[in-house]
Amino acid sequence: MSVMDVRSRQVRVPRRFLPVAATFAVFVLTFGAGSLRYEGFASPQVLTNLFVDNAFLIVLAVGMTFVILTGGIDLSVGAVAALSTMIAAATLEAGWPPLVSVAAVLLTGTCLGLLMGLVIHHFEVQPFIVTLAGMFLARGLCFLISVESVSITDPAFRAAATGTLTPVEGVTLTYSVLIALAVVLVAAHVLHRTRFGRTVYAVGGSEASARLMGLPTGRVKVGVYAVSGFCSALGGLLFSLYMLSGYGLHAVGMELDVIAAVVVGGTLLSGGVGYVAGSVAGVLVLGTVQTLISFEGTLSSWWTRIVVGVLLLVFVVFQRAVVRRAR
Amino acid sequence: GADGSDGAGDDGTLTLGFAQVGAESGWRTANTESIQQAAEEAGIDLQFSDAQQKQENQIRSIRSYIQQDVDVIAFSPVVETGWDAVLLEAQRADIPVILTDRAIDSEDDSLYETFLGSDFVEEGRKAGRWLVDNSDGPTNVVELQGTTGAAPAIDRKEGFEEAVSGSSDIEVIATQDGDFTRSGGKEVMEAFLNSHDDIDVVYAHNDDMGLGAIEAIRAAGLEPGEDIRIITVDAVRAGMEALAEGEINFIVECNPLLGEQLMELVEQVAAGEEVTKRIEVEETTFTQEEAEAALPDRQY
Amino acid sequence: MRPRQLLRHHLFWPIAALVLLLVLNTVSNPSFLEIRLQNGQLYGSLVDILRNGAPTLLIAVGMTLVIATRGIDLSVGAVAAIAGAVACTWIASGGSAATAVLLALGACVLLGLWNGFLVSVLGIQPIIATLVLMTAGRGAAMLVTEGQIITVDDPLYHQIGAGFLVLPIAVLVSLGVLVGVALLTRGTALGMLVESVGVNPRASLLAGVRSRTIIWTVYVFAGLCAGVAGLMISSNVNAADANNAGLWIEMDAILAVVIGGTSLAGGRYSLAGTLVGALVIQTLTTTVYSIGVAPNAALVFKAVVVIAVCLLQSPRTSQVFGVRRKAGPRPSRSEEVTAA
Amino acid sequence: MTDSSARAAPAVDMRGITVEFPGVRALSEVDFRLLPGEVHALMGENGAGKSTLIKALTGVHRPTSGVILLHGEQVGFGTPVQAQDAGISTVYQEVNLCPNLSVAENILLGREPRRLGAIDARACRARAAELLQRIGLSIDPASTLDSHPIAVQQLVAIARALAVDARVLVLDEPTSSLDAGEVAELFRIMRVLRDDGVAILFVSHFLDQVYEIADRMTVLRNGSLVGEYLPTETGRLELVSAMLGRENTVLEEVGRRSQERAPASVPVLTARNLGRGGAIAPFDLEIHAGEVVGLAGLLGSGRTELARLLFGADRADTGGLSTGGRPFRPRSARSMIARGVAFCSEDRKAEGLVADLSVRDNLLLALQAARGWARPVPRRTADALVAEYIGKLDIRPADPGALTKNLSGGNQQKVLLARWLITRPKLLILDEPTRGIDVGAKAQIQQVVADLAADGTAVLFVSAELEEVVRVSDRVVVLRDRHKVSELDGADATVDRVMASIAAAHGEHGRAVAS
Ligand SMILES: Nc1ncnc2c1ncn2[C@@H]1O[C@H](COP(=O)(O)OP(=O)(O)OP(=O)(O)O)[C@@H](O)[C@H]1O
Ligand SMILES: Nc1ncnc2c1ncn2[C@@H]1O[C@H](COP(=O)(O)OP(=O)(O)OP(=O)(O)O)[C@@H](O)[C@H]1O
Ligand SMILES: [Mg+2]
Ligand SMILES: [Mg+2]
Repeated sequence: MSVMDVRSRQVRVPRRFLPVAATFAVFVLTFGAGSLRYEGFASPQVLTNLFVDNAFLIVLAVGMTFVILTGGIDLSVGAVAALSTMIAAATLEAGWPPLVSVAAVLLTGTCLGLLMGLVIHHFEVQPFIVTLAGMFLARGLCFLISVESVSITDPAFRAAATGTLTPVEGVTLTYSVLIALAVVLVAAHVLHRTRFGRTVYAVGGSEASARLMGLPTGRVKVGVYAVSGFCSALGGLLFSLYMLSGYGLHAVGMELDVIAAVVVGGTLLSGGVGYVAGSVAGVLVLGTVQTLISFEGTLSSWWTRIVVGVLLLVFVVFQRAVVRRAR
Repeated sequence: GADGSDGAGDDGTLTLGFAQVGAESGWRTANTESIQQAAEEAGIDLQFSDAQQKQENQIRSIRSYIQQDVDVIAFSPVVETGWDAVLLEAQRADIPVILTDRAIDSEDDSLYETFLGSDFVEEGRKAGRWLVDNSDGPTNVVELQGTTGAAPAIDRKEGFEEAVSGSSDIEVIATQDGDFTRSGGKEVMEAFLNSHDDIDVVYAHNDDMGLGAIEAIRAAGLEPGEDIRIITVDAVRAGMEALAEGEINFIVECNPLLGEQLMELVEQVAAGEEVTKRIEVEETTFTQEEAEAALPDRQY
Repeated sequence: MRPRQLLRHHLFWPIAALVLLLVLNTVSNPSFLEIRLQNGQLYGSLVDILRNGAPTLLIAVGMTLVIATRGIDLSVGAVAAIAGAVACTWIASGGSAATAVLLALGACVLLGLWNGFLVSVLGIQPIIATLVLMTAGRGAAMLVTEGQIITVDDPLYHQIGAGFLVLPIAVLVSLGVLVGVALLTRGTALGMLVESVGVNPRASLLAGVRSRTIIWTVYVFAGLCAGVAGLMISSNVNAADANNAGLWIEMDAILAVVIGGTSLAGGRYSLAGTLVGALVIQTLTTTVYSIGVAPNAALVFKAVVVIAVCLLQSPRTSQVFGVRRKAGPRPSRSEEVTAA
Repeated sequence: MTDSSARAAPAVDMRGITVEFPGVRALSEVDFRLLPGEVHALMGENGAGKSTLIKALTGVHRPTSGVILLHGEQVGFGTPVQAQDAGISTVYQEVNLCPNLSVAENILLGREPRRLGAIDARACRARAAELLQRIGLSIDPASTLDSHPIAVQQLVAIARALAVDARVLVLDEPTSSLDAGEVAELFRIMRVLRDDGVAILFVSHFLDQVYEIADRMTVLRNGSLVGEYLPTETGRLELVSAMLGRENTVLEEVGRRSQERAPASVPVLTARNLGRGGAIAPFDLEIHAGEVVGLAGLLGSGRTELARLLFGADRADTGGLSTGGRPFRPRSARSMIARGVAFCSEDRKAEGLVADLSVRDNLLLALQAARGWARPVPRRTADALVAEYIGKLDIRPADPGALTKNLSGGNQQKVLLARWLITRPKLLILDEPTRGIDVGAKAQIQQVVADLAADGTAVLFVSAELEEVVRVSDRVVVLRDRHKVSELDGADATVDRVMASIAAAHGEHGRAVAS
């Protein structure tokens, strides 16, 4: 009787990948539907444009994934991205070398994130509030720098922004896409192949347990906000390449888009469950919605909003259904 | 997807891709309707998208118009800067671009064919000039600004300041962001009324804030238009009605009805004609008497 | 002992912040605290703060219950816009104010039912479930008004947001709802059941609590509150602005709830805290307007105040300053660890 | 007191430890010494302060006063990380693992083998499998933790504690939901470690286990040290009276209920062909009023699953239930509660207590839920009920306003039990109701069960402790491999017979393992 035979329930498809798989399925389906409905939709360039137009969102979503995995939330990402565009534009205008300017942006973003993380962890203030205050702060700082939008005229930035790659005939993509994809790969590696990443999941699963298990929960909780801050800054830089300008009202409400993308990608807001791949899929789904609407071309302003909401709903319900069926 | 819309060109109809800012005000809605109606009348195929006040959405729409290979692209830029990359793309795809309503700030003006819209600074100046002409003695002005950082807000403020700077009597004693909305205007005005008891004139960057201010003034037991004079910009219907009733004293028009002018331009540009870089929309100003006369046949 | 207890009360710092803001206003404008009675109506800055804060307070009350069940409702702003749009469009097309109000509130109940359905029946995460309505709802409101700002001129309707019964009617309504909810939830078992669902939904379900119905109900109630708030907002300016009415009010409401000491993780809630929180938020806004903080710096100012209140309120801070005992155990952190 | 302690330098020496929580002094001036190469049992009633002492040692709580010496050096851990780094490996009382992660991840969290800075997945799998093997647990290391019952989770926590070469091993009630087989396995490992010189601190409420494994015992009472004892020199009665602070306690546990079973009354609940794929094969079961039915079986035999199906906590695939002859399908927990069935889950943390609410609210929750929100239990009645059950089950602290999460494990269990007693159900399903309950209270709870049955309540009693099941039950249902294999009645229901039934050859039910 010394060896117990405790069989676990049969696992058919790895259950934890289901939400991600479901999101990818939704993406493929919508894209397919778009291709049937609209001429010119089924081109590789339209697909590539999803990445080109959403590179910054992907980077922000990666950072947000870290935070949400620990059970936190970061409402400051949009504002920090806007601040990044502003700092980049302002410093470049002041004649800083582009690299220094980039470093300044990344440093500021990371520091802001770090600061919020420290407050959240050491003072035990709810992340929602701290990052909401962080959002006010970052937006306010934008306006302190300048209330108007500032153009980026630096040749290096312009070259990076307008430069394109043509890996295949008829498909052009920007450097931003490569950066975003690199960020995704690094993030996936960090989450699954480092102790930091494992601890992120552990904290999301049960912070009290993680602490009793002797994991450095404090460091990780602060760390994810720093990661998110860094990603917001990097996303902001990509955004400033996309727009070639800095403006305090850039990326208003983007935090909600990012959260939506992450959640549509199957990550639970309660923490502990989710993958960056899911977040990427989430961004692609939301991007497809926008593309569909542009191709439709007859929607009035209000119908645009209604359709965005309804499609979001359809995705979430579909995903729920898939995940539930599999249970 | 080039062959997709060649068909559109073949049967002679033009396709116009129009990327609207959003539907943030009655003015904007009138602007949208004017464009839609004019396109229909001119027999132009309109691909319309609404960016919900987000520049990235607008850029995305323009990209998709390039993908759809429309004949002309027009848009009202959300902000002045940051259009170079996408406009370059349009240029490479040989699609002419027309700006409406708001200008862009780019060194390379070959990126667009023409800009059709109002001169916000001039609107501010008109408001200021009227005040200078119509005030004697010390005049304390409070200013209800549009959304911080928005081009009309900046320009209308600048123009107004420029025009009143000559007069030593006129002083702007407070200025605050009222977000272009009625409730914003009302709330800010309430605060002004509580902290200043010597307000003579309200200058609001749009009608809606002015209408909100009227509510606040009335609630404070004062007579809008009499005790405190009100100057606004836009001339939407509700504003004009208030003007006719004597609650507003002066409105500078900012005309949203540029659909017809736009369609003409689209046809010219598509035909490869050379057009001037800057085309101003016809705009006027209204006093109370003029408003009464104009109201019956205002379209919006 | 007494002052120390006072210092530890969870509402001490929010109230302190409120007082400080009022002092700041009074210093910059000595007539700030003045309240005069004019035609049987109270009038003054303080009354304005109350009146402008009424919609936020009302929404925050609904939000408090939603948050207590571990949920969140992002759609309240859009629902408020819909309420205003429906009512004003109805009045503008010749309907009476009373039917307009009923119609609008009916619509809001439906929207609340919808949110509740998504959350409690389909089990969609609240933030996303309500994000759907946040996006689509504003579109629906604009659909109703066709993108126009609908101006109405109905004296009865105007009463809701701008009328007075000594105090502004909007204030009376919000406070009435607050007190009503407090009495209802604390006088019956509702409050306890709501908290229990928020703390441990699974255990509550197994204990026989109708979690689904409770969750459904709080979303309907939040929708209704948002509807009334929407009527106040539109009636205050006699117009329905579908695009801007109630924009970002959900954030203010959530902020108010959290400043008041209710945790977003669900469970115990404090309606008194929500009241204080809403007042802090509104006073902050008014302060920005009236002491003329430059619009550019206004957001920074807001951030600083919010963070300061939260930091001071944090149990960790009171441990570091003031109430320090000789190297006692650190209860706050270890409290989470279930005693074994 | 003995002087054997003087021989070796203690691995852990805690002196004058006092721990205070707001309003509560959990430990006062406690001395405790743990020697290398011994198994030292920490004994005491529920709430005596055992877990608190452990948490003070491992840096979870910082003592108000007192010093801790580890191998002769003074230490003051601020966090569990530091304690762990100093070579103290701990299994805390409540399973403290991450339910969302896999078994393997839970075992290795924070100490994964790495290559080039990255976690080496293959090495992880191998290491986890090896550790599971070591405690004799054959589950898929890649399965998520929350797919396993509490007992398995407890074993995983032990496997985790064994993953490091610690010189001090702390086990806080590791055996509370294990049955004899696993306990034997655990003890075998503990002996090996002890012989290697590891100092082991062991907490258990099972006197048999303590006498079997412990070399020394320290008794706490009400947060104070009572004394140190040697099992060889101290009788059980003496130990128990040291723990309870009363002379001549009735150690005699509740005897087998002698009355004859109520003659063929209408069953309170009848299950026909009830089953759920992958959980439990279809079974028939009748429970009569005034009867205690015990469920016996090994870990993972499906006892919990059976109980959950009866309550409607999980949905059945086949069959149905009937009460009073009227058949129905269990739809939800609520519908079963309405029929007078109550269920006390084995997982009190996740499925039982509402940790952030007060003891009072927790006690009244089920009753209130049944009445609906609009009819609050009248204040006076509520106060009386709460006071009555706090007294009856001796819940400590006896403060209705205390937050449930701050109670000791055993007291939390009592709160959960009392919640259901208050509702006066017709059928009470108790899944491991005595988990983590001290000796005195265990007898008390068994008495409560007997009293309930005498009053005509039907009870379904599930426990990992076979003796207990046999003692309290009129009838024992035996489960094996998710099948109901036999029902033992009256004189047949002895520990030996039940054991035999559990151990019977697999061939006996050929269709085994339906899933
Ligand atoms: N975080 C806390 N806050 C307040 N009181 C606490 C806290 N943790 C424990 N206590 C109290 O300290 C006392 C000792 O609890 P402890 O958990 O150490 O008991 P125990 O001996 O482990 O009991 P059991 O056998 O039931 O596990 C109890 O009265 C408990 O209520
Ligand atoms: N949610 C689940 N998903 C997958 N497998 C499960 C789940 N719940 C239980 N199991 C498996 O079902 C088996 C039976 O579990 P059950 O809890 O019924 O056992 P038990 O006889 O009550 O034993 P215990 O003494 O552990 O309570 C366990 O081996 C477990 O691995
Ligand atoms: Mg304990
Ligand atoms: Mg079990």
